[in-house]
Order: sequence, then C-alpha cells, then structure tokens
Amino acid sequence: MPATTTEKNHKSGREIVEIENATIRFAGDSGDGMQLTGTQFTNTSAIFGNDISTLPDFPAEIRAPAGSLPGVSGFQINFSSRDIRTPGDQPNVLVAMNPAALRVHLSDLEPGGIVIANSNSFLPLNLKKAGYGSNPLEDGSLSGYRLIAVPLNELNGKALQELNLHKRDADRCKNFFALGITYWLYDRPLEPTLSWIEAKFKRRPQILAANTLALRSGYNYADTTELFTTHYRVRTARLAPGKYRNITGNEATAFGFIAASQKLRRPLFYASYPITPASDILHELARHKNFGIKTFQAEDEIAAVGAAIGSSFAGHLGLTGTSGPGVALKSEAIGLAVMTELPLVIANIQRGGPSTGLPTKTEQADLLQALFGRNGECPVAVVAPATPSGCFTMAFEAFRLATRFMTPVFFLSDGYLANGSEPWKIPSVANLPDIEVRFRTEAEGFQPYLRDEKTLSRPWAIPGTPGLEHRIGGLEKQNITGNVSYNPDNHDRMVRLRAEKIARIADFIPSVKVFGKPEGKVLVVGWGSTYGAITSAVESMQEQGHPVSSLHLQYLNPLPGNLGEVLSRFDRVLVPELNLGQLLMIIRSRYLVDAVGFNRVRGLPFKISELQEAIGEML
Amino acid sequence: MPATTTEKNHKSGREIVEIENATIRFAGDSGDGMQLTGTQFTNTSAIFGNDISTLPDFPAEIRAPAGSLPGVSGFQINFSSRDIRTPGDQPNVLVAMNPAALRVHLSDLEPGGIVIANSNSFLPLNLKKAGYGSNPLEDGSLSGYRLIAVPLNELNGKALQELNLHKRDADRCKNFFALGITYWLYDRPLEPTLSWIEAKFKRRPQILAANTLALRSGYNYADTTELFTTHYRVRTARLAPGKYRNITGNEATAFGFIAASQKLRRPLFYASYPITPASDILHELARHKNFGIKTFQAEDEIAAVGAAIGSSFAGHLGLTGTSGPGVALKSEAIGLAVMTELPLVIANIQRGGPSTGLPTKTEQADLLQALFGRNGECPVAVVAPATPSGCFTMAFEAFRLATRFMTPVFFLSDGYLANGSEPWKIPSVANLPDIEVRFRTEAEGFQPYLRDEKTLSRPWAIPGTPGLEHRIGGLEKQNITGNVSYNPDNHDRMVRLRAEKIARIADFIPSVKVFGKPEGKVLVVGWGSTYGAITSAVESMQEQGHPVSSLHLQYLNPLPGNLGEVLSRFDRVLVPELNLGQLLMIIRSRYLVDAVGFNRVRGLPFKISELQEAIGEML
Amino acid sequence: MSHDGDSGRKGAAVLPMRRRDFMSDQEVRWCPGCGDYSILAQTQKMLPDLNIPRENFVFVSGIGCSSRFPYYVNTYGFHGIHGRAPTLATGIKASRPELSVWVITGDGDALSIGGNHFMHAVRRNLDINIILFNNRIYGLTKGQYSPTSEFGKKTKSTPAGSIDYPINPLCIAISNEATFVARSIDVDVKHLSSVLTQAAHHKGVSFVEVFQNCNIFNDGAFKHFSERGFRDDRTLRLEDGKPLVFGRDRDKGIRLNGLKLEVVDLRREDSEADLLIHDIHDPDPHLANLLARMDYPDFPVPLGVFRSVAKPTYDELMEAQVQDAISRSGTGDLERLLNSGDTWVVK
Amino acid sequence: MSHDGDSGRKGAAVLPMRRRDFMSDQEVRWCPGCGDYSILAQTQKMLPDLNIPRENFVFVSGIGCSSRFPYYVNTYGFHGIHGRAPTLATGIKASRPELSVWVITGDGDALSIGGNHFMHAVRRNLDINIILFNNRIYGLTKGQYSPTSEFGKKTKSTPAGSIDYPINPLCIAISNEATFVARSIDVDVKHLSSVLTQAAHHKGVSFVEVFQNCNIFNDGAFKHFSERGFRDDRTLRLEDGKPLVFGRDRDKGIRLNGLKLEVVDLRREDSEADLLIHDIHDPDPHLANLLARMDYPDFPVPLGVFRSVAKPTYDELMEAQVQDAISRSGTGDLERLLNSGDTWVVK
Ligand SMILES: Cc1ncc(C[n+]2csc(CCOP(=O)(O)OP(=O)(O)O)c2C)c(N)n1
Ligand SMILES: Cc1ncc(C[n+]2csc(CCOP(=O)(O)OP(=O)(O)O)c2C)c(N)n1
Ligand code: SF4
Ligand code: SF4
Ligand SMILES: [Mg+2]
Ligand SMILES: [Mg+2]
Repeated sequence: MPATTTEKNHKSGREIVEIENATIRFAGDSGDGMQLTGTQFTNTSAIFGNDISTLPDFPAEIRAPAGSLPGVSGFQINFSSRDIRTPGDQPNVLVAMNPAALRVHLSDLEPGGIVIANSNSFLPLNLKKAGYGSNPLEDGSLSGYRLIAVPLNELNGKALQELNLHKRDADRCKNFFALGITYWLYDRPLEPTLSWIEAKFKRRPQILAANTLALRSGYNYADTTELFTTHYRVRTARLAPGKYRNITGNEATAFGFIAASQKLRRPLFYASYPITPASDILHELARHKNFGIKTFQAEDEIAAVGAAIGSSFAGHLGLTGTSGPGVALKSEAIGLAVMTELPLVIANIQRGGPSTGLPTKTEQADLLQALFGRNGECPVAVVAPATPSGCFTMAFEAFRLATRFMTPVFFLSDGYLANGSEPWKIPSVANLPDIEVRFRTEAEGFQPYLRDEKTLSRPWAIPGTPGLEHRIGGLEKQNITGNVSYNPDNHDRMVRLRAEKIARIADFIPSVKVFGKPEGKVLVVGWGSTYGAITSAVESMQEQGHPVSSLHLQYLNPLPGNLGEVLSRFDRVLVPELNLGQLLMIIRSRYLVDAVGFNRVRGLPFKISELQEAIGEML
Repeated sequence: MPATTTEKNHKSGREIVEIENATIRFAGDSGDGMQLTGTQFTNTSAIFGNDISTLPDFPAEIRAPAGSLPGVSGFQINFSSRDIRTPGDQPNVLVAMNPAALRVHLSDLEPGGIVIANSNSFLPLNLKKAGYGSNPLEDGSLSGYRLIAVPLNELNGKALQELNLHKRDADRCKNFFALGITYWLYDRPLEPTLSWIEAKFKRRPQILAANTLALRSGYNYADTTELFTTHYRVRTARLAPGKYRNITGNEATAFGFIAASQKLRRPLFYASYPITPASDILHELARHKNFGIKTFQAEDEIAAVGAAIGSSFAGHLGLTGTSGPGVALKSEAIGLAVMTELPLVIANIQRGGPSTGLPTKTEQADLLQALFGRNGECPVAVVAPATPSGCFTMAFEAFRLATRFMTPVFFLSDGYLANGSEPWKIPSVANLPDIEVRFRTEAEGFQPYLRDEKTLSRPWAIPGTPGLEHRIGGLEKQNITGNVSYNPDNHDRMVRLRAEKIARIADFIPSVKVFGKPEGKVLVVGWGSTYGAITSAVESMQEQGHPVSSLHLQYLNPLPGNLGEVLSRFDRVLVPELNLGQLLMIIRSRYLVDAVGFNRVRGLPFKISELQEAIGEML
Repeated sequence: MSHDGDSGRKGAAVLPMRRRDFMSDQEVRWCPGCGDYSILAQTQKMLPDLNIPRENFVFVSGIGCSSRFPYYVNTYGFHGIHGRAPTLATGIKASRPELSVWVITGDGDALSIGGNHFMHAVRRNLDINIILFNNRIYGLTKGQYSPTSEFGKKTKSTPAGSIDYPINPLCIAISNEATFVARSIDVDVKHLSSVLTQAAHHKGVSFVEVFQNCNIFNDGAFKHFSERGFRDDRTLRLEDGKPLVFGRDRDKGIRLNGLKLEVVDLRREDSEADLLIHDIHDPDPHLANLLARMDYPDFPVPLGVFRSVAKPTYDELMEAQVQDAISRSGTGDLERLLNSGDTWVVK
Repeated sequence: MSHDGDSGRKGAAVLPMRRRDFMSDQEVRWCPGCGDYSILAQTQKMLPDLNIPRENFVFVSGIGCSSRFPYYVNTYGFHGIHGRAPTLATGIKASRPELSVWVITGDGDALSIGGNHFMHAVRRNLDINIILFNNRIYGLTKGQYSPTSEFGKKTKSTPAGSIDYPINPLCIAISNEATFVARSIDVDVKHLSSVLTQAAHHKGVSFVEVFQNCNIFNDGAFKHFSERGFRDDRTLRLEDGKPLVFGRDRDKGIRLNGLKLEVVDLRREDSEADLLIHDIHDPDPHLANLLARMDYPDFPVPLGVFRSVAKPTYDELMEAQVQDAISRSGTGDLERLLNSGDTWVVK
C-alpha cells in the first residue's frame, strides 16, 4: 500500500496516510462469521466508492472443529482508488481471530504487514490445535510484522455489559468489534453496516443493539487507544460515471439469465441439484418467481438436465446449473440435447477436482470435459465469463447463442468468480442487446430438421402448435425430415452438420481484442476467471516497457475467428491456466503454435506476481 | 476375386476356378437368419483353413417390419488363401433374400458380381416396401451383374416335402438352402455345418432333419442344375502353424479378462448394465463362473462401475463394460477411482454416437471422452485393440496396467471388432506374460498413499488385512498419508503426481513399430479397429512402390515413448479415423506435427480403397 | 408475467378426431406378434375421445422396444434416453401444465436405470400418465432379465438363473403415494382401453402397469393366468365400490382375515357380506397395497384400478407459486432487479 | 477356484476390543451439537461386541455431512460419491461376503440422488447394513430441503415453501421387501445402540432410519415428539411379540379396525386383548407398512424394529453359483477355455 499523501486525523490527532489501495484479510473459525464480516467490509468499501475485488475462502465442512486448521474461514478484500482486477496477491492486514487462522494465513501477509490478533483466543488448547509450540503473540516469532494483539472477547464483553447478554451471545458479536477496528484503520464509514444491522435484526432488538454496540465500540477503541499510530485512507476510485452496485459472480449469473429470459420473452426454467459452488444460483433464481421463473430442485443432476431439456422442448428456456461432478452425470443427457438440437444452457461453476476434489476451491479444469465429455462427436458451444460482473453478460450470451443456434451451450464459471465480488456499473435494460425467439408456427413446409441457411439451426416447433406434431429423440436423425435414419451417408453428413453449426457461431461472436500492442514478443492468452490477474500482470510488464500483450477468451467454442491470425503476430504464446494445460492443448492443436502453459492447480486464483515471473521467463 | 488356376469339377463336370480370396454377403430380413447363415459360412471357412474376416451388420430393431428397408440384416465374409485383414471392400457375391436386401446392398457389390436372389420374395408388396417400381429381377436393371434368381421358398419347400412340416416351419430353413448353394459355389465342405445342426437340434429331430435336408438340397441343387457355369475354390491360407479357432472381438475380450484374472490369481468381478454392442461380454463371462468370476447385472451403469470400484477396493479385479452412453454415466465414478487410485478396467465397446446414435453400428468417436470426459484433471490409461483376436491381448494388458499402476484403464473396442471375427492362433497359457498382484500386508510403515518409486502407484491394501485399516474417498488426499487435505500446494502436487503416474506407464509398454520403411514421405497413423483396412491399404501402396509406412497405436494414453521421434521421420502424417479427428488433435497438439485427418463417420469400417485414395492424395 | 402466452390454444382441430389422426407416418417396427401393438392400438383409439387438441399431447419415452412408441403416435413426441423419460416429462409438464403428457416406459427403463426418476415423479404427483409396458425382460437388448423377471430366471446374462428378487411396480408406486394406480394386460383390449381412459382423466400422476407379451424373448410370461380358458378364474377385475369377486361363475371372493387376505369359495359360504369392498378413493393405501401383492397361484391376479385419490399436483403448485409471487410483488421488473440492493452513483 | 484366499482371516485381534479401538486418528468435523456425534459414539461402542475382527469391517458412504462418518471409524472405509454408496457396498460385499459392510448415508444421499441404488440394494437383500441419518435437510450444501422435508418447508432453495410431498423411507424399504427395517433417534442412545446391534446381527439387508438433528439448518426437526417431557407419549417402542402399547403410563395402545389402525385409551377400555401384537417375523409386510405410516399427531411415532425376516442373501446366492459352477464343471481351466469350440490345426 504505497502512501501518497499524509495528514493529521482531525479527531484522534493521529496521522492519516492516503494510499492507493489496500488488501485486508479476515480469518477465523467457521463459526466466527468471517464471511459476513468480509461482506460488510466489501459493501461498505463499494458504497464508499472504491473499486473492489474479493476472495472468500471457506472450508468444505459446515463448522469444522473449533480452533482446527481445516476449520479456518477467510475473506480477502482488495479496495482501491484505481481500477483493480484481483483480490490482491498479499494482504497488508490480516485479522486473525484465533491461532489456526494466523497459522493458515500468515505466510500470505506482506512482509511488515499488520496482524490484528484476538489475544483471548491464543490459549494453550487452541495453540495446540493450530500446531503452535508456543504463543506466537509472545514468542517473538511475529517480529517481522506489526502485531496488534487485541483481547477481543474481553473488550467486546465489556462493551456489551449493559445489555446483560449471555456470554456466548455477546461473544458472537466480536467480529463486529473487529470490523469496527478495521473501519477505523481504513477510515471507512460505519453507516452502511449500521443500517444493514438495523434491517437484518429489526425483529430481534437485543441482537440489533449488541451488534451496533460492538461495531461502534471497536471503532472507538481504535480511535481512542494508541493501537495504531497511523491510519489510512483509500479514496474513491475514478470509476466510470454511473450507478453501481456490488455483485458476486453467482448473482450476476442469475441476473444475466433473468435478463435473457426477459429479452427473449420466454420464461426461464431452472432445474438443478444443489452443489457447491453453484447452489446460490438456485437460491437466487428461486427468489424471483415473479419473473415467471420456475425453479426445480431435482432428485439428481440427471433429472435436472432432463427436465431442462424437456422444458426447452416445450418452448421455455431450459437451464441447468451444477459443478464438475454434476456435469459428469449430465453428460449423457447433454448428448441428447445435441442430437435433438434443442437450446439448453448448462452452467458449470467449476471447483477443484477430480472427483469430489476440493468442493469450496476454484479451478479451471473442466474445459475439456465441456468440449469432449460425451460419447460420439458431440459438439456444443462454450462461453466463459472473465470477472464476477462479467457473468451477467456471458450468461445472457449463453442464451442468445443457445436459442439462435438451437444448441446446448456451456457457461463455465468457477468458484472464484461465483463467490468473488466487485462493483458493477448497472446496465440499462434498454441497452441490452435485442434478442428474440421465433417459434415455427406455419405447418406448410414444416420439417423438424430443416435448417436455417445461415445458422444451420433447425426450427423450434413447440407442443401446442397445431400441424407441427413431430417426434425427436436420441437416435440419429435423417437431415430435414428428422426421421430415424441408420443410413451411413446421412450419419456422416449429420455428424458434420452438427459440427459445422457450432463452427458457424464464430460469425456471431465478437473478435478477440488484444490488450496492448497488436504484435510483439509475448502474447499471454487466458480464459475465465484468470482475467484480472493476467491483465494486471501484463499491464505492469507493459508499464515496465516489455513487449507483452494479452488476450482473454470468453468464447471457447467456437474460438473467435481472428484468433489464429492474432497468435501469429507474436513470437511466443503463454497460456496461464488453473489446470494442467487444457486451452493450451486446443490452441497448440488448432494453430500449431508452440504455445507454453503456465499452470497452477492450487485451488486458488493466480497471483499477479507469479504471472509476472512466468511472463518474464518468456522474454 | 482374381482367378489363379482353373480345373474341371470331377462331379459336375463344370469348371472350378482357383482364386485367392472372395467376399460374400448374405442379406435378408431380420427374421431370415442371416447372422446365423453368415456365422456358419464363417466357421466352415475358418475350419477349412482360410483366413477370414467378417462384418455383421444388423438393425437396431429386434425384428423390424418384414420386408422393410430398415429391417435388413447383413453379414459379410471375406475368406482367403492369403493373409487378410478386412471383411472386404466389395462383395463378389450378394445373397439377397428379399427385395429390401437387394436394394440396401446392391450398390456395394462389385461390378459384374453375382446376385443370388430369392425370386419367391420378389412379390408386389415386398417390392413396394423396398421402393421398387418394377421387379429388378425382370426389368433388366441388374444387367450389370450376374443374376441368379432362385425360387428359394418353392425349391426348399419341395425338398422338405417328405417331412410334412408346416409351410412356415419349412420356410424357416430356406437360409440353409441358400447356404448350401453358396457352399457349392465356393466348394466348401458341408460337414462343419451338418455337425453344428446335429449338436444344436439334437432334441428336436424334425428341425434337425429339415435343416440338414435344406442344406444338402441347396448344395445338390447348385451341383446338378446349371445355375453356375463355374465355381470357385479358395485354398487353405498359409497361416502360421498352430491350433486355431475362430473368435469374435467380444469373445476374445472376455477371454483376455479371464486370462488376466488367472494370471494375476485374483477373481474377476464384472459389473455391467446391458447395452449394445457390449452385452455379449456379460453373456460370455456369466458362463464361466467356474473361473471364480462373478458377474453382476447392475441396475444401471453407475451402479455397475460403483460395484466394480467396490470390488477393486476389496481386492478383486473390478471390471465394468458398456458403450459410449454408458461411459457418460460412469464418468463421475471413474473420477472417484482416479482419486482413490484403485485398479479398474472400463471396457467401452464404441458405437455410433452422439447420444443413442446408431446402436448397432461401429465408430471410434469416444477417444476424447475416455481421455477427458470427467471433471478436473483426471488422467487414466487408455488401450485399444486393433483386431477381433487382438482384443484378447489388450484386455489382458488393461489389467496388467490397472493393477501395476493402481489406476483405471479404458479398453476401447468397437462394434466392428466386437461382432467381427477372424481365425485366432490359440496362445499357450504358459506363454502369457507373468503378471502378479502384491497386496500390502505389513502394517509397519504402511501409509495408504505411499508411492512406489518406479510406478508412483500406491499400495493395494485390502479389507481383511489386520493393521492396514484406512479410509479413502473422493476428496483430495494428502500425499503419502491419504488424509483429506485442502492444502493448496498438496493439491497441485497430487494433480501432477496423478498425471505423472499415467505418463510413466510409457516405460512399461512396447514402442511403436513402423510397418514399412522407417522413414519416408507419408506415415499413416491409426488406432483401434481400422488396423486391417489401414495396413492393407498401406501394404498395397507399398507394393506399388510408394514411400508410405504406417503405425498403429494400441496404447493411446500414454502414447508410446518413441512416437514423436517416429513421426519426425516422415514428411507428412495422415491419421485416418472413424470420427472427426480425435487422435489427430492429440498428435497435432503433442508433437506440433501438421498431421492431416481422413475421417469417415458412416457407422461402417473403412474401405481399403478409400484409404488408398486418401494416401494417394498425400503423395 | 410479461411473456407471450404459449401458442398452445390456437387452432385446435375442429372436427372430432379419429384413431387414424393419431397414427403417424412411421412404419411400426416391433416384432410381429409383440404385445406392444395392442397397447398402441388401444391408445390411438382412446385418444380422440379425450377431447384434447392433438397438438397438446406429448408422448415421452426412454429406451427400449416399448419406448419406440412415440414415433408411432401422431402427436408431439420425445424418444429420450434410457430411464430418463420422467425427467423430460417433468420439464415439459412443469413448464406447460396445459399439455397432456404421457410417459411410455418399460420394466427396465422405469425400474432399473430409471427407478429413481420414476419414484420422484410419482411422489411429486406430477400430472402425467406413466404407462409401464411390463414384459418382464429386456427386449431391445435381446433378452436379459429385468427387475420384474421372476427369481431364478435363466437368460443370456443369467445362465444359472437370476438371483435378484423381483420388484412389484405397483408396490413401488403405492409406497410413493401414487394418486392413481392401475394394471391391465395387452390381450384384453377392452379392459386396457378403459384403464387408459381412466388414467387419462385422472388429475395427478397416473401409473398404469400393462402386462405385455414379448413373444421373442419371454413368450407366454403371463399366459398362466391370462389365457382365455382360465382368465376369469385367475384374474380379479377390480371395480370400485363392488365386492372383490372373481371366477368364471363369479363364485370366489376375497376377504380380510386380520391383516391378511384370503380367498373365499362363495359356493360354500352363504353370503358376500364379509367380502372386501373395493374402494379406489380410500386415502389410505393399505387396501391398494394388499391387492397389489396378490399373485397367482395363491390369489387371482388383480387387474383394473387399485387407487385413485385427489391431491394437488406438482405442476399446478409450481404455477401457483409463480402467480402468487406476481400478485405479491408484481410482475418482475428487470430494471428494478438490477438496481436492487445497495447502490451508489459515481459522477 | 484357483485363486489364493483373501487375507481376511489371519491375525484377528486377540484381545477383546474396546470403543477406542474403533476411533480413528481423524478429527471429527461436524458442527458442535450435531446429532451425528451420538450415532458415531453408539456405533463405536457397539462394534466391539459384534466379535468381528476389526479389519473385516468396511464403512462405506456417499456425500453429505453424515457421509463423513467412515473417516472417524478406525476400520476400512470408503467415502464415495453422492448417492452411490450402495453400489460400492455391493461390489465389496458380493466380492468378499466375509466382510461386515456398513453403508452410512443421508436423506439426500439415499433418497434423492441415490434412490435407485438404495432400492436395488434393498430388494436384492444384500447382506449389508444401511444406516440412514435422516435430518430432513441437506446439511453439507447448507440447507436445501430434502426428500424427507415436510411439505411447504421454506429453505434457501424453496423460499416460497417446498411443493414436493415427502418420502417415507421405511415405506420405500418395505415396498422393496427389505428383510430388516428399523428406526431410532440420535437422542436416545440406549435405543439407538440396541437397534444398531440388532441390525448388525441380521443376515440380509438391514435398513435403519435414524432421526438426526441438524442443529444448524433444521434444528428441532424431531423435538415435537422426541423431547424428554413427552417422548413416551408421542413415540411407540416396538417390541416383538408384545402388544402395541405406549404412553408414559403405558395407558395407550394400537388396534386394528378393519384396514386401519386406531389409538385405544387403555384406561377406558377394559383389556389389552384386542391390541395389535407386534410381529417382526411376519413374512407379509402389511403390519410393518401400517406401522411405518403412523405419524404424530394422529399416532405416536414408532421406534424400534419393524420387520426382520430371513431370506437368502444376494452375496451368498452369488457365491453359491460360483461354487456350483465349480462343482459341476470343475475349476476353470484357462487352457481348455481358450481351446474350446471348433478348432483346427495348421501345420
Ligand atoms: C444408458 C443406456 N444404457 C443401456 C442401454 C441399452 N438398453 C436399451 S433398452 C434397454 C432395456 C430395455 O428393457 P425394457 O425397459 O424392459 O424395455 P423393452 O425393450 O423390454 O420394452 C437397455 C438395457 C441404453 N440404450 N442406454
Ligand atoms: C454429484 C453430486 N451432486 C451434488 C453434490 C452436492 N451435495 C453434497 S452432499 C449433498 C446433500 C446432503 O444431504 P444429505 O444426504 O441429507 O446429507 P447431510 O449433509 O444432511 O448429512 C449434496 C447435494 C455432490 N457432492 N455430488
Ligand atoms: S423383442 Fe419382444 S418386446 Fe421387443 S418388439 Fe420384439 S416382441 Fe416386442
Ligand atoms: S450442517 Fe447439520 S448435519 Fe451437517 S454437521 Fe452441521 S449440524 Fe450436523
Ligand atoms: Mg421390458
Ligand atoms: Mg440430510
């Protein structure tokens, strides 16, 4: 957090340092409310006007054993007065509610960074659970950091004394006390959180009072004591003018689908079986039934995709969402949708694999599954958002393509996008692309597999339309008539037609744009959630004068038509992915370019610094 | 069928022409017994000592409507005094039991080839069903062929008169009458079929007598009438000395698995859900319970693979078999086997896709599904037999690798291999490779994910072993201890270890051998069931002096270690596949070679001639 | 909500329809003699009488011989994948409750691979008709035993006899609280047609098991009770509100003895008084359950409607939640949605 | 057959085992207060008494909070994938009948995604123990409704209330002819331990539903009948051979009225004579079915063993077919197999 200007705080008299951006990480037990605390800090900073980017990181267990290492839950926020694209490589401040949190997260903290630790929880049992031989708050092992040990339980307990709460209930508020401290540290307004507390607990006045008091007390404590010699101010970011809100990827995804449904004037039918990190899309869509949305929690993923296909056949917008293991189960049915050439969107919110893997961590390792994870030649379109708010656009795009081309479309998000958030300039509905569905209604000349000349798509002829009665299914179809056909030449033709139909989508999607010079030494090619880290890394390399450019693919199948040509303008191509080289394989095979991968499969997003290093090695 | 020598038949006095090889196709209604007729002709020719190759081709319906085009069932046999590798591009003789059979198959017949048609079935209704405006036996449209119209029902009926059968029952024998005719035409011995009839119908003397009589009468009819002016002799092939049997791919597959079980001294557990064209493996294995084999017809494919994994965990040889749609369903569980690092063999008898596709037709379009059809980085080994009898070896290999490397292995056969047959020189059991399983039994130092230095495989420690109690599962594992771990670096390490383990298999499989010169202009690279056609095409191009070689991959993942080097020795690489270019993609991406695909997706094997043409275009 | 209505209601056929209006142009490809023909014929005959526009019918199936059915009916049709027809039907019906949705399935399709979807479609009381063609064998894959095959059955996959205890489809349906449960048989075309009609009229899930002969792989599976000569003695026609009487001479009945059923010889006992009275509307499924477990030779095989009770359907409940949301919060307004939550303005 | 025997029988522990022998070194990661702890504790306490060598136990599970169970038991264990535990168990048990196989599953795991495997494992009478932790919610995915959630339940995925009619797991098991069916509850540790022990001793499939409190997402789901104050009045302890009596003062009973059950006030009626006598060995499942459908408030909630009948198990039948094949055809001879059929010699 490079300081820019310094002034004296009017109230405390202590120094206030103006900085460009800061990164703070809250960490504690699963039960300590860290996700909530992080979200409050995020919203406050967003409303305050910073650019933000967040990274929640929580265990697969609901409430892993108190004090244990696997039970640690974290939430990182990067907030800035400039454009930022990632949650930050290294936090400047770590709030550690217990020894386990300290142990798990300390290594990420910047050298000399601030540790705010709840000293009340550094008791022998907790220290042992975290694997500490001695108390790090006392044994000098934190000498490389600025340690602020705060007896949170004690202070918070005292602050709430007047309310006569049970100790347990009072203790539950200590995260707000900690939040108050950080608000002072970064000169944040209390109002957004105060009004959130008010709205949330309006029916439970005791809790309302307790949380309010805890927050204020934490703030005042930092203000009055000499805990910190300085505090910081991160000014409003120079974001483009407009109305903003903070949005997570899963919210944006749900909104994008709703927007598509509204623009297409067809009801959305969302069929899903709960799975981390996709469940929140179901939860979100279920709340908006007044948009004509029906949500169906199916008995399993196969039922979900089957119902979505059925719904599409019936003329609604069939949508199913899941994560990798669920996609595996849906793959047979996706083949059916390919054969029957029905619109269908499959949202895969990728997580760490293989198998159950790392359910709450992020990864990009399902691209090849989306492309090839079915029997036979079974092409589908694939799109992938690059940022949390970008999920809106690509969700919308998924349905634009699915309905236009009568095809299944994969929407590949991931755990990082899903739960991460950023400020979103709310688009005006009028500016959304105009898209429409045209059902076939004329019986004259109707054939179920008659194809549109441009898109090769077949007509969408829905039950209830007189004269268009027809039968479709998973057996090979005769072109045009749609009758079952075992004819060898017809099969060959249909296999190629289905492939060609997907290939033609390339004419209906934007060309890739290069970030930086249109030619040069190194081109960095990314896709999906790595956008922020890649772009930031490339930008800083460019600022250092290196001949590096980047491009980011949001359309993975088909690839944009100009990609080959762009690739050819660079000496070397680097493809960073959170997998072992999936897009890399496609690019090498397709364009015969000796592209090189940079691969990390750690369940976490890239750090800007590691990408810079990797790019540096290519130069 | 090029003639070599000619002599006079001692009995009929008619010319007997010696030829090198011949191809005959039987075609009729599903109910006409064409598969049986073909099998008899095959076995007789095999026992007689020809080299043979067969291609059954039947509809997806059990008994499609009599006389209809989709109801036609065919069986083609290529038999020869030389080495042959394919069922033949063009039949020399077509036996057409009805108009539909003629219509469907005539275009494949060689110009001037012989049509033996059952004239009794060329009645107005049947002609109409087959789409004939007039009777092709009479309207001169067959003038380009040698037409032998035989009133089969009539002749057969008369021959069986003495038995006083119902007309319907008598008619059922007419395929044997036709078979008799073809036996005369190709100078085949009647004995093998006669003794088969005897064994088969020993409890039904009427049927026994009827079939015997029909066969003999057909033969005699051809012998006494002047139906044919010449007949043909295809001498015994110069096969390597040894004991032979005829074998289909599915039989050889089952035998290979049994052989692996015997050699590994572990019981086989086959769990499967019926599906064409894999079901016969279940049927075959179910008959050999005295080998300690347990077969389990599961409620679905997921249950089948789950049970196979459970069996492997328990220390048996877990095996599951299916076709593409079933693999789609199994993919989540295969991921579990990858994560738990258990041996498992998945036999995929590929058929036409996508979706239900063409259930009874052949295709090679599930390679990428085998490689990538799961969530996450989820590597497995893949082997693929090249010939029906070669299924034996590769099934055996699948278990050798699965147990040695503690990994799932895909065995990719296809409908053509499964149902096709060829003479098989029966291997001696003593000559089968020695392979063994070593279960971990020492408790001292045991760790579930401790790895063998060479293979990186973990120990197989089965329930019932005291002191080795441990837990595995689908969540990411800590290396060595096998405990659940969400640690980022451990995950990255495990992802790479799993990949590396599969990569190391390359050291345990044979190098690829080039057929032809080790360098040259064109290298044809194939895999799976296209072996026969590719090799034949390449051989004939070589005979014509072209600088063409070929290699055939039976190990698809990992690829043999010397492949890259071999590829580099040729100017151009052609990859013929019965898909849209799946191996092609891998080769291009891996070796950055501008390989070109030759792709047909017609549900049928390649013709030698089309491959020759494709190769020709590369020269 | 703001979407256009679906085009379902315009232009229904004006003339009364006939059987041939429901015959498609596709050649029927079952084996000659297959019981499926009869079920197809009865369905095509019955459909015109339902007074539903032809374009509002959707026939959905899985995979199997039976599942080819939709190709032959000239309505909308979806030949799905193995075992998944109920899932397709769920999407269709839940999206468009005005459609008449029929699931055609086999014993393997519905009870083996598709058991879970079958169970859940039934328990949700989706307003669809599920017709299970039970031939106690896998037809399409050429003769393996199925979940309804008898114990010990020798088939290609079980040369030493199957060791799976068979499933009773009616019991499964009833234990999932199916609101309409019936059984018929291919060879009794009048009965079949009547049962199908009743199923069609039931609102909620209708489950009909049809015994169907597969003359190629399991010929005569039902003939021990269904052949004309003794059909009346070995089957029991269920009639609502009537005592359970059977026999060619209607001389046998069924009564309750404690928790069990027993056959009574009406020639020996004096009255029908203590015979069980069939009651398809009983909200409790106990009677249906008892009847469903009756089997030859201890009992006659019951045919007809076992149970028919009213309960709100899944599709109507789902639609009601949408309407309710609209009436509570107004038709969704996208602009408002996007602008919901904490927002701020950057100038 | 020619293979080496599995190593299952050598070196069973000599000393009597204790609870802690069945505690693994893994930290238990359920939420504090979760009902799963009690089930784990009772299982670990009961296992030593079964006299089965520890190495012969295998605990198999699917995915869910409950499915973490195997990690905590110091036996062989397999944490599978969602809904598929019965399939893994089938492979383990069918391969190695000497192992004691336990399936640990949740209401979502067993009845939603895994419904089909559950059904088929039960109907095959595989000799395994299936313990269903029914908390009527999806715990691990943070609180969506499950197939056993009550109609109208508001959860994250059903903000307007669920519209699925709940499944009764016991009825499903019974309709699949489960040979052992029981129910217990986390808070009654003695009862739970006794039911688990009986399940362990049953040969054939044992199905035990355990009501389990999820204090995070569905707290108090069972407290309306299970709280100490009125537990005896609102639950019925099933005891084989005994009349169905309940109540703190054992003053209420259950009797049959025609096809239905009714509650009798024993203080008013003179005798227990016409009360139903519980009979777990009745080959007919009617009584079990009637009991399974009893629910509060109309009836007390029955706990205990509903049914326990003997029937050959799948694993033993499968093993018998292998042994039978060997005794009929001799141990498989590979050389002979490869040389079977028509062969010929080329010289
Ligand atoms: C995923 C999948 N698994 C297996 C099959 C093969 N298969 C097709 S139909 C069928 C069973 C047919 O039996 P049933 O449902 O009883 O129908 P029937 O043919 O007897 O009418 C099977 C196993 C398939 N098509 N798809
Ligand atoms: C294929 C697949 N789909 C979905 C999930 C997500 N998932 C994990 S557990 C679970 C349900 C848990 O509910 P239940 O079985 O009742 O167990 P509980 O957590 O309540 O003990 C779901 C939906 C998954 N892991 N895998
Ligand atoms: S195989 Fe059996 S069920 Fe299938 S069409 Fe033929 S007779 Fe009917
Ligand atoms: S979420 Fe519920 S079921 Fe899961 S561990 Fe916590 S309390 Fe137990
Ligand atoms: Mg069937
Ligand atoms: Mg649960």
